[in-house]
Amino acid sequence: MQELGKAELNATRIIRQDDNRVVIEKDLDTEYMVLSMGPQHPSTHGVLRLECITDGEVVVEAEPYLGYLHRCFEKYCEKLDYPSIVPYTDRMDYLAGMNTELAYCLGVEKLLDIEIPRRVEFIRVIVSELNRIASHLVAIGTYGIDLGAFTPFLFCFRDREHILNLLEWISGARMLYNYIWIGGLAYDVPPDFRKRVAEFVAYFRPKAVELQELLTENEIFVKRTKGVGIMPADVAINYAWSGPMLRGSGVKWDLRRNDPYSIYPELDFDVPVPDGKFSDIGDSLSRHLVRALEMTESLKIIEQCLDRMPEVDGFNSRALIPKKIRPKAGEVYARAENPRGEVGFYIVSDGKSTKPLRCKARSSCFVNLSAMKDLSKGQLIPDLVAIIGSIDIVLGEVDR
Amino acid sequence: MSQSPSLNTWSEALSGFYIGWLPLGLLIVAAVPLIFIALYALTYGVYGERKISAFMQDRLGPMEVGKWGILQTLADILKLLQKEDIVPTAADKFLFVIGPVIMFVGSFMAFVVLPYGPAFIGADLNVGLFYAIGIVSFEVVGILASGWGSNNKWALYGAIRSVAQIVSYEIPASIALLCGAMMAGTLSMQQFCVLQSGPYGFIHYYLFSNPIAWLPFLIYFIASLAENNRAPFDIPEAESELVAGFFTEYSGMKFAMFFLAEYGSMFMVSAIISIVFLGGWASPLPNIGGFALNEWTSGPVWGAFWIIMKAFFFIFVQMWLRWTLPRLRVDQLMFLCWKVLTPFAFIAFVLTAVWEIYK
Amino acid sequence: MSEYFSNIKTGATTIATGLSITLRHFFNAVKRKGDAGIDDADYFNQVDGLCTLQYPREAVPTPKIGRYRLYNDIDDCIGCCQCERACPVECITIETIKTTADDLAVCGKTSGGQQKRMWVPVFDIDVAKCMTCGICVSVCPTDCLVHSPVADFSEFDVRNMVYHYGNLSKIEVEAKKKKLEEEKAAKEKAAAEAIARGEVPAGRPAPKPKPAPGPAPVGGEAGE
Amino acid sequence: MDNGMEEAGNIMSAAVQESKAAYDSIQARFGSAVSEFDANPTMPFFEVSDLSKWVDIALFMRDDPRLKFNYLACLSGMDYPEQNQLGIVCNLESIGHHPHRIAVKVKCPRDGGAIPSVSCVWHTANWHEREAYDMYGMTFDGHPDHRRILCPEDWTGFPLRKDYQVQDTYHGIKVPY
Repeated sequence: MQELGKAELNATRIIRQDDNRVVIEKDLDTEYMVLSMGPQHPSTHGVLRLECITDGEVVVEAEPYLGYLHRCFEKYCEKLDYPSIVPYTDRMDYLAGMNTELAYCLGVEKLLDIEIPRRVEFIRVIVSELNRIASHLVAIGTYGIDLGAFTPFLFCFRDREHILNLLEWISGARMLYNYIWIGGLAYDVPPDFRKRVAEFVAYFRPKAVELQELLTENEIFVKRTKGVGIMPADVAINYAWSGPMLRGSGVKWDLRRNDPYSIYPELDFDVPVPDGKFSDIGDSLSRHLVRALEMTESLKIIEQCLDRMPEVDGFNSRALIPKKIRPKAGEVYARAENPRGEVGFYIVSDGKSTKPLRCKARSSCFVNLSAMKDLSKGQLIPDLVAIIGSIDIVLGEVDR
Repeated sequence: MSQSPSLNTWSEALSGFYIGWLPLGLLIVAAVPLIFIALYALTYGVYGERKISAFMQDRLGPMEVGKWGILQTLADILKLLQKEDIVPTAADKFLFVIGPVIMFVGSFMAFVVLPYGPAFIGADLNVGLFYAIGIVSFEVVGILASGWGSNNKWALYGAIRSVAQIVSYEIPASIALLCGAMMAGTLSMQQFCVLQSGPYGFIHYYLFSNPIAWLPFLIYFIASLAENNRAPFDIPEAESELVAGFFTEYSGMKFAMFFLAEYGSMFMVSAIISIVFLGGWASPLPNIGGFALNEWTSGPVWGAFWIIMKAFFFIFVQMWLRWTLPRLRVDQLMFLCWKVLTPFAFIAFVLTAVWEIYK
Repeated sequence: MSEYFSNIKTGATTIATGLSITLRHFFNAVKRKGDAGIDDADYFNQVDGLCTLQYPREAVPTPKIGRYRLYNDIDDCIGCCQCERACPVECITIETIKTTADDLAVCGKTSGGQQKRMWVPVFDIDVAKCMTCGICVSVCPTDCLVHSPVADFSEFDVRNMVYHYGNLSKIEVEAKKKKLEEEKAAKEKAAAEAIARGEVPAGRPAPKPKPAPGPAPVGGEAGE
Repeated sequence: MDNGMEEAGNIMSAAVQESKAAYDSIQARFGSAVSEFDANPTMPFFEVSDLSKWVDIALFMRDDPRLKFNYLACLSGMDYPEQNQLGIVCNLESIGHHPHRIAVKVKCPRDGGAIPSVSCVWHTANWHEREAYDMYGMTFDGHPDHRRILCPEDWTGFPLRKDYQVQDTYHGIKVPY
């Protein structure tokens, strides 16, 4: 038997059989299908569009298209005073406004070179850790939805509601806080705040366990996520992954530890990294697991802060805020550990104006998502959904 | 068998009822399941599912239309009726229209052989169980027609998945039901119930009287979830992956027909499982000494009550599972079918055969 | 093979755990959480049950600090326009007319005792544009601009979302403008005369009003 | 940009000294291809003066055992209207090897300027460079996927340039708000 030729177009093979007969074999005519997933799709978490080239249910290649929510945050920044940018940073990552605000304020404070009162630092850490829990709750809940489990999502939102209430109580807004200001805070916390947060911690501990039992330990959930979308540690670093994504690949890297800011060096908490027993290192389950464990670590941080937070009589959280914020010429790259990874602000001041010359936001989701093309090669569509869910993108931050 | 003389008396009497040339009785016999399906899908199916899911998720569920929102489904139906009935330009119009009809008819036709009590059955076929299995898988044609006819990529995916899934799960499901048929020695649905009724109530049910019956019972229950596209096997309509699967392009009443068909076949499989393994309309209460509980709670009306309650219980379990579990992936679904359920179904088959010979 | 069976076993047990959790919640559905606000001491002591509140009839109270609808107490407003300049989204529009010297008494004082030097005929807040950042509130020298905790103020027409706080009628505005013109003309005349007499160098003879951190009196369009 | 930085350089903090050490080894290798080290306390950086060497420098920085800058934290586009230049600023650090971090600036002419792409060195640079191109309009030679990323494909102009004029209509939609 000898193959004489092959026409690529419709997969036809011309074969000379052993008895000299020429047979034309025509394979089943297949071709790739282009599947546009998003921008309106239930599991792209917003307006992400993935153009998938699929072979049956197997994704040959998925190309992400961004920008559907782009509003050019950086252009706004060039037209706004330093303090007026803070509410815009809230709107970047609207699930973790406090953390993004903190990163931005750290940057400007570094440029201004000013001291922050200790009480302010403690409050900042408490609110950003509360926000981290709230953000992880959304991540875990929506991940459940992506994989078809609806109930954990609502349990997550029920508990997140308490955090939002707490944050509304201190900042006046539920999601877009504008609470952390350059050099201080918008308001001091209410007198009962300490007690109420302690109550929340006590309330949330058993709920987190229940959530793990319902979702993370579920065999179907484990089967769906284990070994899906494995990212080796070195590639993850090369892609500049950060936060739970990088830690899911087994790299113990947390800016709160490795580039400490605020009062994190004084606090005692673990950086959870998967051990490879329950999950394969670097897979979607590891990333989910890191988020789940981080919630408990955040609770630990909050408890310590509540214990150590100094009470100051007649404390004015705005006392040290400069009247006119005009940093001297210079540039800074400041970052903080967001729930989604490293959020950084590259701020350039020309020293003359009260507006930054340049304020680039390095968004964690944007960078984490850039590995999507690599991660999605050869995956099934359900796995693709599992991978997007585990990246935990917020399109407001991706597109800025 | 005290009921056997009165078996099917009501439905037979009805089918002989003519007004002139008009077989009114036959129409009524056909209308009873239809009305039942509509009422049940409206009340327990949609409203019940919404409330049950809400309570499991610490929510209230529909509350606005009527007291406790009981008229919510009516409002939904009105809304669906008012919606524009869109047929996409690029769709294959014939298949697109015929798809939901086939699905609905398929799930409805199976109700023919359901005994709603000792005195009422649409048609007491001697191959009733066989007919039911066959007709339930008729839905595949409707799903394929609507998925292909929509000319939508998501719908196509849903249809392909669905066909693969339903055809595969036919095998363990049928074998599991075959175990039941072996225990009873009949395929007639009425006979199943008759054989499982007796003075000791639930003791006579195959699930409790036969030591192996739990295995085919469990296998059939799992397989029936998959055949109905219910979670955790709802991959054909996996809303987070395939938007809405095979009915992505449907709106208005065509969409509602998919819903009715789904709830119809949910009831169907729940009824089948309760007939084959749990005695159908036979009362579960035993006679205890002078308290002839079993006899007091038997009879045509009680029979209807029992079978509907048993089916509703299984529907509740289906909903309960749906609002607890994540969804399986396609390959895991197939793994479960071919490598877990099918071998165990064969084991159950052999064990049942051995038990039936040597008991 | 043992892995095969242990898989089935873990699958069954974890599914059973999940089912027991949802069933527990199902039976817990007879209880309902109350609607205590976060500043209520019992907030976390409420029963653990259904947590839905049926919004228009029941609602979690908004804390007093809540930053929602902007409200301006025009009686206290000195027309300094700091909020207008601070607003990142430009949702505040202010027009002011300088008060003439003889009108100062009529213009009145703020509740803090500060002399108002501006008529504020137009003080419009487009709350549909407002992003409730609170920057305008923080710069207001007389604390007359506040965010009220009213969260629900939806309208059928977007134009109704523009809130007018100006307190002068059209006729009054005309009158005030005219008066200012006259005073200005008189002053200019006086100044010209003074220059002619060679007394004072030209410039702004009137002292600037000095509300707290020196906001410049804007509202020039009206006067100049 | 660096007035007042001289005296800060005299009392360099530990972090800046680490960056300086890293810079020294780069400078020893590439000599005049890199500019002087700017030891400001907030973000110590050096500039790549020979554009053609940029990929080599990047590879060296990533792979040299003394440097191991394996983590490109941020790559920002930048407009320098006074110098009539566009540029990028890369913030680099080393995960798991060294505690040092450094920033690198690469500049190109404002009109039709091109910078060699480092997306082959750090994968993450791929999207960052696309963003920089989208916002500033410098091209990246050797970029595997040189397209706009955030703005639509047919958008005119580069929004973050200081002289950017927004277009009036886009597909019949009025643009300026």
